[in-house]
Amino acid sequence: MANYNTMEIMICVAARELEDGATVGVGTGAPCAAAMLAQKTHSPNLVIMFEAGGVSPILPEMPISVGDSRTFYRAVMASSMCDIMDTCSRGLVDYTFLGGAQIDMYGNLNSTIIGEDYRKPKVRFPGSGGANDFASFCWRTIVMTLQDGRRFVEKVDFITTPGWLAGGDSRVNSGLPPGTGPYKIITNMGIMDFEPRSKRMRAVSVNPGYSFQHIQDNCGFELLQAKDTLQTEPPTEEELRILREEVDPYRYVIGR
Amino acid sequence: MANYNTMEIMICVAARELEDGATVGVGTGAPCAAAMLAQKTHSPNLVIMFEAGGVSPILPEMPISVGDSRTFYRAVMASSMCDIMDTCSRGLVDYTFLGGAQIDMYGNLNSTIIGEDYRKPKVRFPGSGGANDFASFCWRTIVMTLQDGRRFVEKVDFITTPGWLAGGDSRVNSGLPPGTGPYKIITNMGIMDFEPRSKRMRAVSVNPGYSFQHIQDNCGFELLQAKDTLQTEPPTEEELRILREEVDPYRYVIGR
Amino acid sequence: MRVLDQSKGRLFTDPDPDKARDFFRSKSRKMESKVMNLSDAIAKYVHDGDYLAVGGFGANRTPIAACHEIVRQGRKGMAFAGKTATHDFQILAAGEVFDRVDVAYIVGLEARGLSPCARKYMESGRVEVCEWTNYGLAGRFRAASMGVPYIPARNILGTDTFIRSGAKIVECPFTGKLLTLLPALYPDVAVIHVHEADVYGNARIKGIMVMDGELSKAAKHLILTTERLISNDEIRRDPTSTSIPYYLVDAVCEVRYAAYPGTMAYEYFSDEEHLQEWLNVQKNQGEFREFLNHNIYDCPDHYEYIRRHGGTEKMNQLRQKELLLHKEISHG
Amino acid sequence: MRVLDQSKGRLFTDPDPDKARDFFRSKSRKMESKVMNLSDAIAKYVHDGDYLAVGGFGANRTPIAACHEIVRQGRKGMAFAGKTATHDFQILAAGEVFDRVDVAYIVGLEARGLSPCARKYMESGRVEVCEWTNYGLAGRFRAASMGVPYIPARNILGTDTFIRSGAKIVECPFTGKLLTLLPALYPDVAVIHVHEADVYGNARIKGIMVMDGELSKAAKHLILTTERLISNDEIRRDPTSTSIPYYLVDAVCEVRYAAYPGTMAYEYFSDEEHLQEWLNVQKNQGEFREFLNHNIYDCPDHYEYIRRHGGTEKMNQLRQKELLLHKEISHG
Repeated sequence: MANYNTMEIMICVAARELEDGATVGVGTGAPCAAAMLAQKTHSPNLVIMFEAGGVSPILPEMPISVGDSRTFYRAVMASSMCDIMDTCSRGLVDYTFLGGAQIDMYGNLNSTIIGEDYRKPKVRFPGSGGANDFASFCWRTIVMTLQDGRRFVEKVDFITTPGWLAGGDSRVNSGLPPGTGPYKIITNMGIMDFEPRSKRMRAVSVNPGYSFQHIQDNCGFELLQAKDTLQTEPPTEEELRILREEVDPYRYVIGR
Repeated sequence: MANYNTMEIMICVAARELEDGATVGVGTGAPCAAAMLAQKTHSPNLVIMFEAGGVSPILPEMPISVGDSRTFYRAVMASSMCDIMDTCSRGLVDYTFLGGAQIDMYGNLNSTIIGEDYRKPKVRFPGSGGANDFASFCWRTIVMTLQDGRRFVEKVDFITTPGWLAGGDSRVNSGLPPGTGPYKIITNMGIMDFEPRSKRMRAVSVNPGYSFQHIQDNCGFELLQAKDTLQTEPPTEEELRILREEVDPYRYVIGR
Repeated sequence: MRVLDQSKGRLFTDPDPDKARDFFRSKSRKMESKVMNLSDAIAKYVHDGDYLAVGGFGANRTPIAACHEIVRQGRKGMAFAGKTATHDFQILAAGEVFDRVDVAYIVGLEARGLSPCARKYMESGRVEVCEWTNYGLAGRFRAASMGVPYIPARNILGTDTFIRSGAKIVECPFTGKLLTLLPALYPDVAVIHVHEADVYGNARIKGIMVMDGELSKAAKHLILTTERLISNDEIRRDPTSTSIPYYLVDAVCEVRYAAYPGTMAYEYFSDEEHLQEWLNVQKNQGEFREFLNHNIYDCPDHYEYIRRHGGTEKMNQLRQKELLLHKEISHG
Repeated sequence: MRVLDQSKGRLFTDPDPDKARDFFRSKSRKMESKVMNLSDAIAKYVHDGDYLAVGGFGANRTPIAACHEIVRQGRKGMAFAGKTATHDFQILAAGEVFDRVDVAYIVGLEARGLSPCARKYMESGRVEVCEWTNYGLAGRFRAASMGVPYIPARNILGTDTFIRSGAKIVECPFTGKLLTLLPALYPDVAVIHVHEADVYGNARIKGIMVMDGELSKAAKHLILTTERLISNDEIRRDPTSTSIPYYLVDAVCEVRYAAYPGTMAYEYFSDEEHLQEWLNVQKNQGEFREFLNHNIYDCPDHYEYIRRHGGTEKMNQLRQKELLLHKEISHG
């Protein structure tokens, strides 16, 4: 079995979720690496969109910013934020990848503040950026994050970005477009989805070297477990080669 | 005194209303000729905008269409209808010139239908085009039309484009932006404005060769008369020379 | 935020963004060649009863070749977006293609006059009308392009245009002001003529966009006619110049002079004599029928139409006129 | 159309389009030279207490020179549009220029990390915050650009982001769906960095526009910094390429490398080492003060700032990197 690190397996697993011909709104870092890897493996027609306006570039290297010039290098269009987000709002964008400082059992994300006093927060994080917009509009939200009890919390301090909100039908009742919502959570230990009725987070696949219990031990709330929990296929030699040599040769994302 | 025809005096009179540095939304034909004449006489910095997207072109000849390529020939920007109309809506456009099949004493314009059965009209006209938009947003609407009792009617069959609506405060009460409204009506016989309180049409200037009574005789409703009705200055030799030689050398608008 | 006034016009399309989202979800995003001939594209994407919109403004960058083909194929019962529809409108009216029209500007050809056949059809009582304005229809496309059921505006207030529209008037919850709400318009199909496109549908428009940016996004299906195909490499060389991205596009048809007898900026000026012929011949029903046969029904395609109107030599003259070279030539 | 939910955030600007119209009515539309030096432009159009927005995205095409000048001139009590504000945000935070922020994205520099000084300032309780998203702020500028008090959207529903925003939730009168209403945001002043502008302010941006189209129209006053002045003749040669028309613009300042140490597409790539220096030096208060003196307070202008960071030679290296020439060179 190939050697790989935490970030490498997350990127490889995420890339597999992106089928050929899909559209994906991505940020920089791991999401962008996953999309690039998918393009170079099974999804040559994957369409990458950046919220600042870049559409389907031929990425010469990992962008540093969602709006840097790499994001529209030999793109089919250099557009605008309104154009990209309108396109998401119209229902043309299939996937988005997000992260966050905290996530709860319904996939709600916090990237705004830690602390109880909103006016004087203990920690101020960047805020939504385009995350709330992407998660509201794109059909399927995939979250990539490290499995950690301080990230997977019972209740996020602030819902920056909507998951399934309070579960059940609460998301669609809030007015968010029907058919959207968190789809998969990809961590270093496994893959979670959401139980269709309650919308509670559920482990569906366990990464090599981990068990369901490992995941539960690093999760601040009770996880559901799918009936037939799978073993995640480890990254293949080919995936790792492309990731290391073509996608991220300077190891900006996968680390040194 | 110079010889001139009906169209020539209307264009010359209209041109004088446009002060230097103003913005004006124009259609083709007489409005465009008036704006071009103003540019070539007293208002070199007059900014001409066409609703289809042309901004401040150097018009090589009279456009045939509001959207033809002359309307953005050596323009500072080739834009879009939303951009131009948004600019009007934001309050950046001072004047617009309009016409219509019918006009009433409050300056309401009909360019939609003649007849009582809307579903099967006696005559179908083009409709608003951009007229309703311009008249709603631009600060001052100037109407150029022939003085004719069948055009100046007690009640228009259809209010396509808002004037002062039912007079008084009815325009601003309808929600249209305060400060906008019909400003002057320029005909072959004279110039009308609107009495500030009632918003009824009022003759303020009589063209050479006509009297107030001529105007009233060719108007289907009772006209107010300003206390000191003026005599319209006839077109100067210089205005006519520029109009005939530079603005409309092929006499598309001023006729043969 | 109460609804204060209700119009009487009927909406010919559903402004529900979720129904549109369901459609767009299933629309292919693959970057694959969409090149086909125009008659196949019209056959495939323009159906009886559909809501149709075309790009351009007046007789400028208007997809005239597509309008001819729609009439030639005998489409009926369509709804049409009459957004400063001029020569396109009289062609479609001559074919009695539509029976519902959202009107901003119809039946006229701007300074050229009014179309007798279009007026007669509109005065027949056989066409259902909903009244708007140019900005009103642009706003409806814009709402659709944004994936929202409406956008607010401040036009058509106080007028019969409002009463015969499908808009609503509400009080703004932020300011208390009265606002018009323009409902989203998602056409079933739109045809836009562009200067350049690659085989996937990435397209460039030069000069004014009119409302084609909004329309290209609002339309469920989009047919492009293009003066010329260019390489994807050329598109990628200058992504700033792309006006329409490929994922909005269903068909790409290379049709040179597709806006003739109208104007295509930087390419050719309108053929004013032929447009006058169009208007004049309508005065006589028999002659008009013959004229339509000659120019549309018996004319296999746009190449033949161009050939019947002077071919390359005439197109060169119109190009000279567009580029103002005729002035230099006559002065030279 | 009832208001169903009310947020708790405060609007820092008035969304009333008629107040904005009154302002725009009096704004000059004359096409006259607006060229001035940057420090005069900031002195004239950026005042204590004003609402400020800057163009670009992250550290890309962001008017860094203007941010330095605003800090150098000691502006205070401003409101700021935190629309993926990264390096611009930490500069303005270091100067404690603002005390009210509309937040979409602040305190971070994307993949580069978080700014200690910006976080500290935001955690001090001295800055009033209203929460939005990138599209939310873009929508607010768009509403302003359209001259309407709000536009509807379907984001921020159901979240604390909504609760801490200044938006409202209503029921759509056409569809019954819940919609977010984003109130218009008219900044008192905006600064946008462009590739080319003429002396009147007709400007070209190459590559992505981000939300600068909407912002340029929403702002009451607009300062352009430009990589280079070009002739009005060149602007008129290609009106399709104009991104910002002159009548929106109050000042045109030719400032080469004005986005440094950020990226200017097609011109120069970001100076990642200097940006890391910015982040690292903030760990030590004394060093940071000295660093700010060296780079901003004691630095007369952007030319000197560029000189202190390698001057033309460094700029050439960053140009090579932007154009990916460094790869060809290293492989050559």
